[in-house]
Amino acid sequence: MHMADALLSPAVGATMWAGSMAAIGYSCKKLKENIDNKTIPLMGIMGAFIFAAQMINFTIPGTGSSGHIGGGMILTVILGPYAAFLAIASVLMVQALFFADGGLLALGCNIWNMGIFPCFIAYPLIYKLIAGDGKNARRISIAAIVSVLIALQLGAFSVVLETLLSGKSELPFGTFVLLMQPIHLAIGLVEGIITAGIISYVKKVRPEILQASNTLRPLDAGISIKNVLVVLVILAVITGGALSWFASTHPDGLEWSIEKVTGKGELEEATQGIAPALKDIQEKTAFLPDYGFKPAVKEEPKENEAPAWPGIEAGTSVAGIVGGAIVLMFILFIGFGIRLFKK
Amino acid sequence: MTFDEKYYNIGFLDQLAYKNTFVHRLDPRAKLIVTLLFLFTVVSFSKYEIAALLPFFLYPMLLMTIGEIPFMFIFKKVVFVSPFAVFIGIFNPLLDSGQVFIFSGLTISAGWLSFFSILIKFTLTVSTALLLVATTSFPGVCHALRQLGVPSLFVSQLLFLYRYIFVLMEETMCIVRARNMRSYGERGKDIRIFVRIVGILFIRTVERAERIYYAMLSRGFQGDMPSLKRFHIKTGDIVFALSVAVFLYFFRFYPATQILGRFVQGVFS
Amino acid sequence: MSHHIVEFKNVSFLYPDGTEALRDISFRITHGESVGIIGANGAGKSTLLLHINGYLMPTSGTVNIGDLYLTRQTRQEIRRKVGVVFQNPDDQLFMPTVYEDVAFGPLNLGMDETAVRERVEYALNLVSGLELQNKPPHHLSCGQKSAVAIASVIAVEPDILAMDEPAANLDPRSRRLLINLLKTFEHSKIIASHDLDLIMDVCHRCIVIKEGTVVADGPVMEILTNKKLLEENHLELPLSLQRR
Amino acid sequence: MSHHIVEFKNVSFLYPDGTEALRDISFRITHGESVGIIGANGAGKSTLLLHINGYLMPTSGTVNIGDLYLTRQTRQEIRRKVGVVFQNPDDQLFMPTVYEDVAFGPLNLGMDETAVRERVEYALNLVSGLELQNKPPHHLSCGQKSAVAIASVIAVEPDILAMDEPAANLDPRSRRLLINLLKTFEHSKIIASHDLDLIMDVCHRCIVIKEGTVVADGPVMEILTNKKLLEENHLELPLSLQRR
Ligand SMILES: Nc1ncnc2c1ncn2[C@@H]1O[C@H](COP(=O)(O)OP(=O)(O)OP(=O)(O)O)[C@@H](O)[C@H]1O
Ligand SMILES: Nc1ncnc2c1ncn2[C@@H]1O[C@H](COP(=O)(O)OP(=O)(O)OP(=O)(O)O)[C@@H](O)[C@H]1O
Ligand SMILES: [Mg+2]
Ligand SMILES: [Mg+2]
Repeated sequence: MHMADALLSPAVGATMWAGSMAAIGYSCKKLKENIDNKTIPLMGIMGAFIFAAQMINFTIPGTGSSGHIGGGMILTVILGPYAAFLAIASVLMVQALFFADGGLLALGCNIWNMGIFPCFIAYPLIYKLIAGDGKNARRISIAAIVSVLIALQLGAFSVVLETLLSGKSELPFGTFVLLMQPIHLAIGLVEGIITAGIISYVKKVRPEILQASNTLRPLDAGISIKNVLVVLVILAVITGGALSWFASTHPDGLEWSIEKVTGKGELEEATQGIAPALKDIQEKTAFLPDYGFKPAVKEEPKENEAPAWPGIEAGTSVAGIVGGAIVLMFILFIGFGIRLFKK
Repeated sequence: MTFDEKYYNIGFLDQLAYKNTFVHRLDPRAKLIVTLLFLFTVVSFSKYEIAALLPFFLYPMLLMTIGEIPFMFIFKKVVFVSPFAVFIGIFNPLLDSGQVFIFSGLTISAGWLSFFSILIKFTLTVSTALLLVATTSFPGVCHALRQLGVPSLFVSQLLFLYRYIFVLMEETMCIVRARNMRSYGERGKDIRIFVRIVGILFIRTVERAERIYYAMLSRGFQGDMPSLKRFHIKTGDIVFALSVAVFLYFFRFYPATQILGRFVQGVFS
Repeated sequence: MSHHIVEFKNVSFLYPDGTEALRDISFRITHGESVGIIGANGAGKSTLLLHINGYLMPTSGTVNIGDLYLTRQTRQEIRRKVGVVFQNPDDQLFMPTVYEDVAFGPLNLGMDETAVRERVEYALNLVSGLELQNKPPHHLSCGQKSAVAIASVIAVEPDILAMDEPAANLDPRSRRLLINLLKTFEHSKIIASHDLDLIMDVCHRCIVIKEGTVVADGPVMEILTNKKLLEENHLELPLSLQRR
Repeated sequence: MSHHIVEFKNVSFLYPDGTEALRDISFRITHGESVGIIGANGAGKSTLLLHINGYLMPTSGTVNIGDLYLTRQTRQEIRRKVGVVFQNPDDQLFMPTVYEDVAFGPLNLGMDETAVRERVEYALNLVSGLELQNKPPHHLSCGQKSAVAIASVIAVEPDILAMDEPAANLDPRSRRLLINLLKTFEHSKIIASHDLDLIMDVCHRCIVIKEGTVVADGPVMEILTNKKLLEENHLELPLSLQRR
């Protein structure tokens, strides 16, 4: 479910970075308020644990294919939302750097999608609600499964939104949602069952670990549902506001400035290309009309779009190919040159 | 990839970071900022752009050669993580069928253009991110983050994460080996055993965290991780950062590839 | 009985990160032999053991177990013939109870419940661990864990037993029990250890490894009394041969 | 010099799950002594060491380090006096590079950067690990890790050094180097180990623990040659005293 740099526009990337960084800062501040000195090493090492656990594969029942876990919910249940959020953010960062999972720019999105939802939404709003005081094993299992499911659904939906807002992919909103949500329903079910299994195992073998996280750390108790909702609403407003500002004034983030410099704007035609009849629907359904989410409705024959594509004239593209080839050869040449020179 | 392969892979990348070349010696802050700038510049190109992206390969290429990072290693990693981008991108040619003339007789659909653009951006961003750790080391990146104002609590636990990834992965690798050895095929890999293994790992991790905490206490830990001021910005770092910035600016706003192409065409016709 | 043979021919192994852990290793262990593998830290002992049951595949050279060449196709079969006990028993006991852990291998071999029960009881009995069967592994002492780890490997009735540092962290009594246990097995045995006294007690033959190559191979007493050879390999005389 | 004294008086300790790990333990170690703690697996050695610098607080009884009684208030101070090296060096090297790790203690003592550098270099030099300083711990060998772990404790200049199983997993040469290193310290030393030969080489006095109580306490040679006592405690003669 990792978002990738290449699918992102700078605007979306930057906004999500800002949002995630703010959440990290806020969590650090909250954690500092009543920190137990043990927490710092514990967070780091738990992060490493999740990282290692994600690398073990298992056979998904009924399918024969193999999967691995995300582990966000386990961390949250053990460490409490703030510490867990930081640990998840760290894991994602290590993955971005060492495995290039997603990438650095998409890191903001990934932290948001896989950290915020389990820690600050699914945990306080769902897990805590269902699990109650954490004494009833059955309730804990149900809580784990449901909360993981919901966190993953939200995360997947968020990926869809980010991708579409970035406008690099042509996938229509509806199709994309239909692709992502059911897949993550299945993933979430498996992950939820695993999470429940691990929590109940820990509860059986070392109950004091779970108790510690239930009672000793006031962090869990400290999160009130009201606060969560307020923060969420604020964040949503800020994010939405920032995104729509970017999207409306700057067709593709920095692109507006290119238009000025090079004079080749490229996006107007996207809106023109869609038949006027559809334009109406589109303006009603898409919240960022400028971006022209291509509606899933496809009665419109494709040929209509073709002439509306004046983007690159023939001469330019040939020059591009020739120039590109030369540039690449030049770069390769430099690479080999330095290598030879060094030997 | 099997567990072993993943483990060795990350270990290798980590080893590279401890080389001693010009690139490795640059200040981590400079490299981090430059990398972020680079990424922003690359993704800021329009979705149909291809030619103008190509000059940007110069930056990873230089890092790789001067930093003595094996090309094939980075290349393989890039290929390995590509599926998601390819999966999403491949819909472009199917859905965006506007035609683009290349030259007379040859047209391709705009979707293909944007698909290739995604692939190029993907290669550029992923390889640069990998090269950042490969030439800076993870602790280096962490220290840079701290100096750039990321809360030290976050950075401290990030450093713990880095330190114990290798320890825990090795431990996990042993358990996975033990499982696989007595599994005789797929039988032993079902989900219940997975849950058990993760459960055991979890408990051992908590116990380990406890021991580590003891070790920290025994050396006077009182809640704040001490940090050494290790990096001083040198002229070399500033020159590096500025020249990359100029490079990025130039190729971002000046269609150099097109112009070069036109020029060459002109010479030949 | 050619099927109990372990033969390495010019085996080299590179870890993907470039570490050359084995270089051109050749040796042949025949049926019923018990062989000690010794060498400095990082000499390649553990890496070698991981080849014996195909966990790692040689980068070049061939490994021959019984009548099978080690390939991706044969390695499942080879794993049935070779049981490997790792250094840390904690890494090996991952099922909820001792019984289930020992039964894990036989069950995966597709045996039925009664046959499995027999196997488990036989194996646990051998290490005198029958009364532990319902305990969860994390409540066992170090020595008991080692014993169970061995039982869980014996339960699949391997023809060849390979062990990596079997006595680390055991108190002297448990170590002695382990030595006696090992002596009673009639399997082919390959034991990697820094505990030269244990090697001397259990093995008849000894292979010295240095930086991934075999530097000596011969009767255990000959090698473990060769002071010069030992010192070159970061080893020293077995403590019981060091007179005070 | 009363400040190097370690005194346990009727110390008992119960783990939260009810395990009675120490029962009524009393002993007194004076300045400059080097004491071995031996006993079966699970006898309570590690638990005892954890009391010496106050990670665990006795359930009843008193622990006296130098002129301080161990309480929640004094334990920070006591930790400066007592350096503990645990069994697994990986649990102790928690910083990203060797240098930072060894500097961790001195920095926490509030020393300035130049003084810290001096300390670190002194300590690393002592264990001949100076050239490792920029490496991350996971690139070190077993023996190197042990050495650095010791350096990081020495850098705080403790009056008393306590070690739990310092030589496990080391090859004989690294073990020998460690023994020589330990012999050169003039600190008070307390070493818990199953390696009786190491205890015999390094310590002058030996305390035998059984099920959480002291069953013998005396000169090392007296205890380590008392076959009956040793056997009752799951131990045996040091290997170098076992003639073949
Ligand atoms: N996962 C790994 N990745 C890269 N190199 C490795 C890995 N495991 C071991 N090595 C290297 O391979 C060499 C052989 O290691 P191996 O573990 O086989 O040694 P060993 O003889 O078992 O040592 P020890 O006595 O410490 O157990 C060493 O140089 C080691 O650093
Ligand atoms: N965290 C814990 N909770 C409960 N019981 C424990 C805990 N740690 C140790 N014990 C028990 O306390 C007793 C003493 O354990 P300890 O670790 O001190 O033994 P030891 O002498 O160090 O053994 P070894 O030689 O195996 O290291 C044992 O019975 C052990 O099972
Ligand atoms: Mg080994
Ligand atoms: Mg112990």
